[in-house]
Amino acid sequence: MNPRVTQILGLLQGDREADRAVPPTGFTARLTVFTAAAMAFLAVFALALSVATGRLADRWSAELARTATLRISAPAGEGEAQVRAALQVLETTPGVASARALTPEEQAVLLEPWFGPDLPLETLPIPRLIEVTADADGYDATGLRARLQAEVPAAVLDDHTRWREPLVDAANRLRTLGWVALLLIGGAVAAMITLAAQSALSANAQVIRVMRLVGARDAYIARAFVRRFTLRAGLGALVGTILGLLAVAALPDGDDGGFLTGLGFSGAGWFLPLFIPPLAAVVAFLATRAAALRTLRTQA
Amino acid sequence: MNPRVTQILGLLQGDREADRAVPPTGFTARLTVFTAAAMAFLAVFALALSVATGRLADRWSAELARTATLRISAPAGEGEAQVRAALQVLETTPGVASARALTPEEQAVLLEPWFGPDLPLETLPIPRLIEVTADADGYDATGLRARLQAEVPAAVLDDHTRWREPLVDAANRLRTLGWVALLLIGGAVAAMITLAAQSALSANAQVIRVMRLVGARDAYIARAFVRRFTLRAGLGALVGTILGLLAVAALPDGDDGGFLTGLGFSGAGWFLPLFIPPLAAVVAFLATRAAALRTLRTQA
Amino acid sequence: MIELENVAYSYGGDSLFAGLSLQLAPGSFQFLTGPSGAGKTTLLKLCYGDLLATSGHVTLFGKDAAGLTRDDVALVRRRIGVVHQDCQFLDHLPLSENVALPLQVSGRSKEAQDNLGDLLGWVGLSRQAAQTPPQLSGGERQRAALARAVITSPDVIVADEPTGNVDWEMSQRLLTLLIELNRMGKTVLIATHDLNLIRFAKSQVVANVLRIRGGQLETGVTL
Amino acid sequence: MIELENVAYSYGGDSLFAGLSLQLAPGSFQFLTGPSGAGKTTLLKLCYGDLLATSGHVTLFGKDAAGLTRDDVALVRRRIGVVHQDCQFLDHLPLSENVALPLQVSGRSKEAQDNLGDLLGWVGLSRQAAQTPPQLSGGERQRAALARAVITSPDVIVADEPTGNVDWEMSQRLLTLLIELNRMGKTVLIATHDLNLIRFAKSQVVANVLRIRGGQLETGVTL
Ligand SMILES: Nc1ncnc2c1ncn2[C@@H]1O[C@H](COP(=O)(O)OP(=O)(O)OP(=O)(O)O)[C@@H](O)[C@H]1O
Ligand SMILES: Nc1ncnc2c1ncn2[C@@H]1O[C@H](COP(=O)(O)OP(=O)(O)OP(=O)(O)O)[C@@H](O)[C@H]1O
Ligand SMILES: [Mg+2]
Ligand SMILES: [Mg+2]
Repeated sequence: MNPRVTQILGLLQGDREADRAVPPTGFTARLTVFTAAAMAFLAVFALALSVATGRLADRWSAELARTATLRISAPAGEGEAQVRAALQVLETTPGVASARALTPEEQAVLLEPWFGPDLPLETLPIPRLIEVTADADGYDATGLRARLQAEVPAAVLDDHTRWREPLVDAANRLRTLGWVALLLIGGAVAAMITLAAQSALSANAQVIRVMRLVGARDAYIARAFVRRFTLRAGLGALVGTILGLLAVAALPDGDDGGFLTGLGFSGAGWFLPLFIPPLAAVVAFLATRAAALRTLRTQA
Repeated sequence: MNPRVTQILGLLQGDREADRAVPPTGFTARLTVFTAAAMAFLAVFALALSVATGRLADRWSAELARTATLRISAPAGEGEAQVRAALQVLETTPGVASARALTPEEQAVLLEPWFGPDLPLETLPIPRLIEVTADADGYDATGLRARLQAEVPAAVLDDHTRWREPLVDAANRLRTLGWVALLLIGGAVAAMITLAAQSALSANAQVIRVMRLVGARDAYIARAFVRRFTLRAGLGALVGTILGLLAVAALPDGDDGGFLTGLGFSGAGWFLPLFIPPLAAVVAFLATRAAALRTLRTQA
Repeated sequence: MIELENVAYSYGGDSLFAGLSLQLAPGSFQFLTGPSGAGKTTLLKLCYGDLLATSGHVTLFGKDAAGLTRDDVALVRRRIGVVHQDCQFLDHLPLSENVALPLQVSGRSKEAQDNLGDLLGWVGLSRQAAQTPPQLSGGERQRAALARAVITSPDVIVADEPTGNVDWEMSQRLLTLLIELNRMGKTVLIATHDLNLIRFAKSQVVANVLRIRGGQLETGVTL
Repeated sequence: MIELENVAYSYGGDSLFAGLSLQLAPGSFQFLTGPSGAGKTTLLKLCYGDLLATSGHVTLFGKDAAGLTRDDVALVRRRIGVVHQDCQFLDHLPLSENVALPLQVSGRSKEAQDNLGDLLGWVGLSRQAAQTPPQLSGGERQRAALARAVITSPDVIVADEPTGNVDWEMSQRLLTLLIELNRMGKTVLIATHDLNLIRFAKSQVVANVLRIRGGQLETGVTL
């Protein structure tokens, strides 16, 4: 097995004797557990925010980028011909995956909020609508408008940007905020655990002196400190994560389609936060080890 | 002056001699400053979130509660009469502040996205729309629907609930989240500073013993600890608040109407976070004082 | 000044001593001896209010020790100079500030200038004034502890094994300082194992020797 | 075993001593005296690798002390039992675990059972085995420090003022323990101010007396 892995496993198993050499550090211990728990709790929320807004932004971006509407307001009778001409233009436009004229029934559904359900569509000179779906690369909207202007002057391209862009923007910004918060939280945890470990080490200068006097190796002395802080950070983070998950689960759930109501995890997403406690433990292990070995080297 | 106030002012002024009795606590000091700063930073964000979503939710709730649309799909010719009848009903409905039929121009603007700008409205059997504004108390939508059903059967009341409610819901939830986060952060700061102070106190058991041996009063010994932690928490919170404000100000600003883009403070709101450092200092003062006096009493 | 009447003390188990009575008259000079672990340090701690008797009465400067508030104890400490057996200091402050600490704590820091230099000179620490306690030798720390105990010129001086780590010449020098103070009217109580020190003192001053043994206090012991 | 050749040491200012040479032959018994602050503790620390000479060579068990890694120093410490002047312990562990600590650290905890009881009995601490160091009297701590220094039966025993806080009878008892170990072939080096102790030892064993004074080491001093 990888020696580092062996070392970490050894930590869990422990060395009762070496452990006893370091006095139970009371308040520093509680501080570490509490810090880890509070930070893990916040991390769960930041993660939930990132995941949920990420999902939302993705959905909106996809819809925004990939669908547009072409509206053709032609005098009665000319409609069909113009629609055909427009479809031809669209078919030869690179980046357009498909284009399809909406049926009168579909248009009736769209208009219902404005006119009520019994609108006699066939008797009205209402514009025809064509649904345009882009492929992954997208099309050049300006070029398409120019071509339509020339060949189907009655057509107006509405790519929904006006409606969707600010929303996607907001969602993306929230997602970035979530990730930045996660990074900040991670950094804060590492810094706090390092400082807590160092303050425990300097409070235990006497212990280190005695241990060295009787011939203990640096690694032996460091182990007891490292083991404690790693376990504590892991434990604290576990408690915080569980509380965080309970809190997220307890948030009122809103209907799925509702805007931003789905703050939380879905499906496998619920397993994501379970990485927090081991990550916290690893951060604590590395931070404490570095701090312990540094202190031991500098304290003559 | 109030004795408590004098005491706090005395803290700032300081007592160089008593201060020197407590050794510079190195890592615990940095830990406290760092914790206070990190927490203040997060607090600024939580505050920004609460304030911004609060603003948003208020705007939306107001719009939701106060405006509705009445749609009357009547056969051509009967429209005017039905509109008048509906207006009459509305005028006698308690809770309705005003009701106004939209002019054809206004309706044209609303329909433009669907039909283009040159819709010959006058030739179309499109429904007439009445804008209903509620007063502060609001009206009873179910009762109103029943009366309309009886007197103006062609009228359909659309109170926008379907569109706005989930949004307001989400905004309110975010706001609650923000306040809960603020409370949690405050509690976490108090707990962490208490623990840091206690770990400093127990690391300095020797100092306390010596001070007591030479005849120092409890208040004298406590003062040095309390002063340090208060100043450090205040300083850390100040740094964190300033960084937080800079970060909030640096967020891309989005157009004002954009959804959730206005995450930040506006106008006098920018002064709100300035309460964070003094609050942190007061929390630290109380937490450390309690911890110090408790430790001094229990350590024989 | 300090009176113990029928006092017993136990750290939780058996009583270290019981029915012990002792009067420290103002201006007296007393030695306390006894085997290691007999309770000398414990007895001294009762005398300066660091421990409270489990039974019996301890009177410090006319007040019942059991009835003192925490602030009262602090005030009593200012009238008693104490040399702890494991001399304790503020390890981050230089020797000079450590020695002046009792003055500072009682708001008399102004007086420090006057006699600090003389005092450090007498105990042979002028050269070490700027060193911190961990940078001192064992004997230097002990001398510093004595200097700190006497700097306020307190009414009573209680010293626990103040010469365990210094050579004979320095022991005599330190004892001479205490005898000087006693001649100025201060009460002195010294716990020690060093019989030579007691003999030397007896040649200079009227000293009474107490001995704890088997939970009993013998007074007027002759060596 | 331990050899100092032309060694100087300074804590930053003037050198405490210069050109000092000393050989601790296996099985020898040596005393180190000198006025307080002369550098006795410093010299002992050079001998067990706690300080590195600022010039000259220190050889510990055949290796140059300056070239030892941190782990090497730990191994050297296991061969040298040390009584620190201000006996240091793990204050949260009972006396018995403190005394057994050197065995535990070198992975020999099994051996503790055998001789821990006997050893504590010899230094008169059987009753206090479960107390933590802060619950011991000054003399009890000193005896515990000696017990800890000898429990591994190390090749060399270095004791800094091991009897400063114990009475004369106990001093003799502790010295007898060291003499016993010396007879078993261990090297012993004791720093002390107590001339009576040296005289007592000389009546039992061939002991050499060293004295530091004015930065010079005198050997074969007669009292
Ligand atoms: N805090 C404590 N808890 C329990 N027992 C204690 C405590 N302090 C001291 N003792 C015990 O009380 C006894 C007397 O201790 P004390 O320190 O008074 O002795 P002493 O006469 O000063 O001895 P020495 O000459 O060695 O300094 C000792 O046996 C010691 O183990
Ligand atoms: N860490 C240090 N930094 C600076 N000076 C020191 C340090 N440690 C000791 N000294 C100085 O070195 C000198 C010798 O100290 P050392 O402890 O070796 O004396 P010692 O002979 O053991 O004295 P004692 O009999 O009092 O224990 C002293 O004057 C002391 O002030
Ligand atoms: Mg004692
Ligand atoms: Mg020494």
